[in-house]
Amino acid sequence: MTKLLELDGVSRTYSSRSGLFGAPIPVRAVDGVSLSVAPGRTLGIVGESGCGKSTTGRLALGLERPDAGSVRFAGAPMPAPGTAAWRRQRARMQLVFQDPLGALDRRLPIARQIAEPLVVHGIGNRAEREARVAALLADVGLPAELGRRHPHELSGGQRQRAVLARALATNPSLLVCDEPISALDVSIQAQVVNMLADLQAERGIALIFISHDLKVVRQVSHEVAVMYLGRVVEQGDPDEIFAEPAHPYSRALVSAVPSVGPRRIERIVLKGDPPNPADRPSGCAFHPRCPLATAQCRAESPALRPLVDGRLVACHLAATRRLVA
Amino acid sequence: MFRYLSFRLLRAVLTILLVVTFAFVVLRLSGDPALTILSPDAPPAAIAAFRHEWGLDQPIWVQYLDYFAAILHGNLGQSLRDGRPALQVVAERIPATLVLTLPALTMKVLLGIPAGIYAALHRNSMADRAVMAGAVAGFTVPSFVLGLVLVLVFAVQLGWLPSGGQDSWQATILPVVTLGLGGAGILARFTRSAMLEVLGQPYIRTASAKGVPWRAVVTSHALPNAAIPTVTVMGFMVGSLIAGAVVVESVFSWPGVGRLLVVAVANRDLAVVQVILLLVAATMVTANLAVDLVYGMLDPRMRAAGAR
Amino acid sequence: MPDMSASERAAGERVAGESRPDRPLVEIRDLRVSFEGVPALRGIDFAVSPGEAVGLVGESGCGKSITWLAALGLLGPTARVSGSVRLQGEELLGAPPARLDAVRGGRIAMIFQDPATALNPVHRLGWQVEEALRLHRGLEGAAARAEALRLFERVGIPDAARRLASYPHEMSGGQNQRVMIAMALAGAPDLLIADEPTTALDATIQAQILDLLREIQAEAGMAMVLISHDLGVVADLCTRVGVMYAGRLVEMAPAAELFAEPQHPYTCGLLGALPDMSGPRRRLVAIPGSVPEPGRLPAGCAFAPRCGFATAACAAGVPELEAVGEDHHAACARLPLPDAAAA
Amino acid sequence: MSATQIDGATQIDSAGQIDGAGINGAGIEGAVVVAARQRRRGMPVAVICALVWLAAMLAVALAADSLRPYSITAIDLRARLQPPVGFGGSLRHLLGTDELGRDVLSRLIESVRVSVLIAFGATAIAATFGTTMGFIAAHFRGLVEQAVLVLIDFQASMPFLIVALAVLAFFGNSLPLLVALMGLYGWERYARIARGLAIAANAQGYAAAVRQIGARPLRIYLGHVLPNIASTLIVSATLSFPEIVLLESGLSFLGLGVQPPMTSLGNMVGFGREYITRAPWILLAPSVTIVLTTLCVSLLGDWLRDRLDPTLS
Repeated sequence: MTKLLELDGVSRTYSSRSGLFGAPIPVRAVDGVSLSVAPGRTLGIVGESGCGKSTTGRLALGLERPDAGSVRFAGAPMPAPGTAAWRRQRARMQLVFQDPLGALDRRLPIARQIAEPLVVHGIGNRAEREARVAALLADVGLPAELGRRHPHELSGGQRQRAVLARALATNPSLLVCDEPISALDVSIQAQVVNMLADLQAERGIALIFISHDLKVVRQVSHEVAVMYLGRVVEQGDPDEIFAEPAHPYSRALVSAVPSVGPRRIERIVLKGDPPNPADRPSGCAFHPRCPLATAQCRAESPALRPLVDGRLVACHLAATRRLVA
Repeated sequence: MFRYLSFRLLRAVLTILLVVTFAFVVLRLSGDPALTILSPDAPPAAIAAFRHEWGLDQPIWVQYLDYFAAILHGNLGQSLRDGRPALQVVAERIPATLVLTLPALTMKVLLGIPAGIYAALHRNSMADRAVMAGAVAGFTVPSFVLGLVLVLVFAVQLGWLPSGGQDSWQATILPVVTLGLGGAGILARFTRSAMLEVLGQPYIRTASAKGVPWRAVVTSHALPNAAIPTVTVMGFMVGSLIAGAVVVESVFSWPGVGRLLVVAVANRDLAVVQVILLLVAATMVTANLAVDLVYGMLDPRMRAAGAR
Repeated sequence: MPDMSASERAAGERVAGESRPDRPLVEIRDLRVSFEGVPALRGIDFAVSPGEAVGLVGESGCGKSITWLAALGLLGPTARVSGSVRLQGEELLGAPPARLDAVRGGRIAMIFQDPATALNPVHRLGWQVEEALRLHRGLEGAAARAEALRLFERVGIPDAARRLASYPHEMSGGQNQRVMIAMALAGAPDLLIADEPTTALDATIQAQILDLLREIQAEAGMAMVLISHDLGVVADLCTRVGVMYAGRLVEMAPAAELFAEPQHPYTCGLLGALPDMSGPRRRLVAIPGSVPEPGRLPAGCAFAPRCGFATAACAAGVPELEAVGEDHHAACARLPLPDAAAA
Repeated sequence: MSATQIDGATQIDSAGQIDGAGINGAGIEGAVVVAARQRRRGMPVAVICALVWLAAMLAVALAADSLRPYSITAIDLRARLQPPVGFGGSLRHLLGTDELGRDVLSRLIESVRVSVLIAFGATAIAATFGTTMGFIAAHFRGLVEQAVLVLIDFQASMPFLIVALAVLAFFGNSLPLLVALMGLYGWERYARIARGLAIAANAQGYAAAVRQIGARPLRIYLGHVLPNIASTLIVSATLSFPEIVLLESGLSFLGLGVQPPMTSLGNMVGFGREYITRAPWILLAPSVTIVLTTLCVSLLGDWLRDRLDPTLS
């Protein structure tokens, strides 16, 4: 299957400094990540705060430029942010934020905001745009009269639908959803998840779904990447990864999901906090918290290698452990 | 902490540099000193000679460096009025100003901070409203109006206190009260809002939830946090000790730095104005550094920000 | 109860084995709270027995946190509170401040959602724990210091001796939450209220904190109320669970029973809306509509407009909690539901 | 100051993956109270009075020429130092006359016009300049931002009256200079607000959303950010407006602001001071006007702040 978006070994380093004269500390937010997504498919990215999943999303959208590696969209390299070509390309890829209220301009009625991408990209005349907005509102299941309201007059779920309608206005082929449901109430999350699935089925959009909620990622993804400290540590089919995680970190993450139903994986409680990206441990970044770490793990950073079943794992012990399991 | 302080010190130097540059630029922009001093119809040869003597024919950056060097040597020019060094003219006036501003500062702090705290703790009560009304009056009534009204009542009508001059300690009462009342209002208002902000923080609820009696919640949990923003305002007040009484000194004909400044501005006595400007900047910068030090003591997060 | 860890089982057996005491530890009767005329809590009856772990779940604004803040007198002056909250028979609502101070942190301790802002930024962590020790156990100086160190070690803070001198901003969220727990334990309380203790934390840290809470609750034999919007978190830790909606308790049952056989349509809906972690993927069953705003509640049952089972009768009156099984109560006019299991 | 240090360090995953921190807990109580407040829309009596007074001042400023009974320079030496009506004066001069027999009411009306115009002009300049600087800092970040921050620091740390006096000493006095000078007053507050809010909106908010739609910076800042922060800026303006009035009247009182034959409120107080014992009305009329005006704008500002923007302290 041809890929719509390909990230090839992308890295992004921020230099964090304290004040004007503090010494700059390089922080590797994303470190050599290769991912791809095909039309009509969903790539889920999971991990804890500071693991670089949001930055990966921004790199995928071309909102930031990688310091190393390349991002290709529909076969072509990503133009530099802020250029005319970059702005034109926005019509083909869109971002959905975590906080729908923050992402909407609270002073403009919903319909005008949904129409804004059309205005920015000079699509259609006034009447055509109005018709398109009406169609978009219907697509995301919002009554037409809601278009006249302002964001604060809508409920959380309705707002996220409006944000989705705006993202879909230019018929993008890629949608990056960064924690799209974590600001919503439990009973509303399912509505949005279902709608995303429906929209993808109808329009064949490629989705990158970034979330810390493993249950939801499993629900929506065709492929999933687990990130830890800027790197992908495990990548593959969500059912396989969540049923039998190969990387000790994925295993701990999966086992930590609070669940109402029966638990399939015995609970593993990791020691310590996720380390500061500015102070990366040597070797495998996970080794200080890993219950299985060996001398090799402390010295040598594992590469992402395929296992027999096709999934990729970055762990020195994964291959042997699979045999044991 | 060391990094933090050296960073602040650098900023302080930068501020002084900016002030000096500002004075230089304004001085050069305000007209050719040769023409100003010699009068425009002086003979061209005299003007050229003057320019050469004062280095005005040099490139602008050389002039700037010279200017700087002169300031570093304490050479700040002569007062137009009597030809004495401007620095000396200004320095003579400082004690008179401090006689007003120091008691006024004490009054602001002793009156403003407790009133602000009390108002915050009794939000929406009559006392709160009274304090807030006083505070609003404190900064909406200009000091010259307040001063004149006080003169009208206590000097003219009642005849209890002198309306000006500096022959007795009684003469300081009206100017000090004028300065103190306005500042106390501002401080009360600021303290109140800082206190209200802190009282709304989750850690106050935590303290109550662990059974800390309300009085102790206020004294050992809320006050140390509310002190942090209040210190900034106090720093500004300390920084204006030298020139904070421009208007009030004029109202009461008080021979301090402020009155000197007004007269110097009216006479375009540039050297004196410059000295006062630098002096004020230096006091402000020192006060701000002191504030930073106090910050470091009050707020552990600040120490970390510098140490990182 | 098919899926419990050893410690959970132990806790469960202990509660069962001790034979439910006649008198509950805390008993809340018809607790109502309103802010400037807008009701936030509309009559809650709730009891906690000694040593048991109760969960309270619900969405934002349902009143689950306000219940306990009101019970301990921690709401601001804008709140109007009525009803009754009894701690082993002693009325807490309207109790004198000195009495409340002794109860808060001493008999009933509370930990909050965001540990970073719940700790005082200008005081050392050790000082903050020692303050509680001084207030409730009368410990001073070296004794307090030693006890604080013991508590820090108990809650698993690495390098505890040095951490006593740290400030909150020098610690991670998980470590700060451990400090909050140490502070709560300082008064040796009979009841710990944990208000969304893991919501602001990462998944692996959440697991650590939940484990710690479970351990400590079992070890100290104290009762615990776990407030959370996450059904999974509550299922993990609690033996009994209450579900709240729009300022009322709509269902209350033993945890296993609640999750296996929910009775109230809202509970059914919440469970249906959760994706599974294993098994085949199914389309989620979403609850239509959204949570009503506190000031604009519908007449009658507040859930009726979103409820698939609602009839005209549901808008007529607010249903009361009624027994639908042993120790299982639900507030729904349509019980038993025509086809509850299907929902 | 500390803001620079903080946002330098928090760039990584600014998305804030904190799991629904805003949904539960302490926010609820606030939300309920806000909901309750929104239902009670009403204006306190004091604010209505303030609005009426301010409207009157504005009307006086605009229609000064037709309201004024006498020319401000009309000297009537036979009617010097006449008291106002009610204190032994005549109806010819409602507020009495000054030492040259000029009508105090007429001079007051003209003074209101001058003072109000200066304050309005200066506020507009400060708001425009400050907001632009704030946006520039927020858009370019890096060194540009640091430079703006140093300027903000400088402006905030020097007592403005001293700087203004220095400028007047060097440049002499003229009305355009005075307005421009007053226009520098308080620009740093607008710059701070504009920078802070624009950075927030850029980080994870509506501005970021519009940017990734493909909008140009001008559209983002003028079409979205400015309207969204306008209420905060307006509140800030109402809070600094009275300060400008006070500053101008202070300068004029010292004889260094508005120069005769023009007249302003501070100017009138300054000249009236000589006659404080014999004719206090010359100084009391403009004093009362200043106090009432600054008081009313402050009241209005406080009320607006509570209504529109409780975050502004």
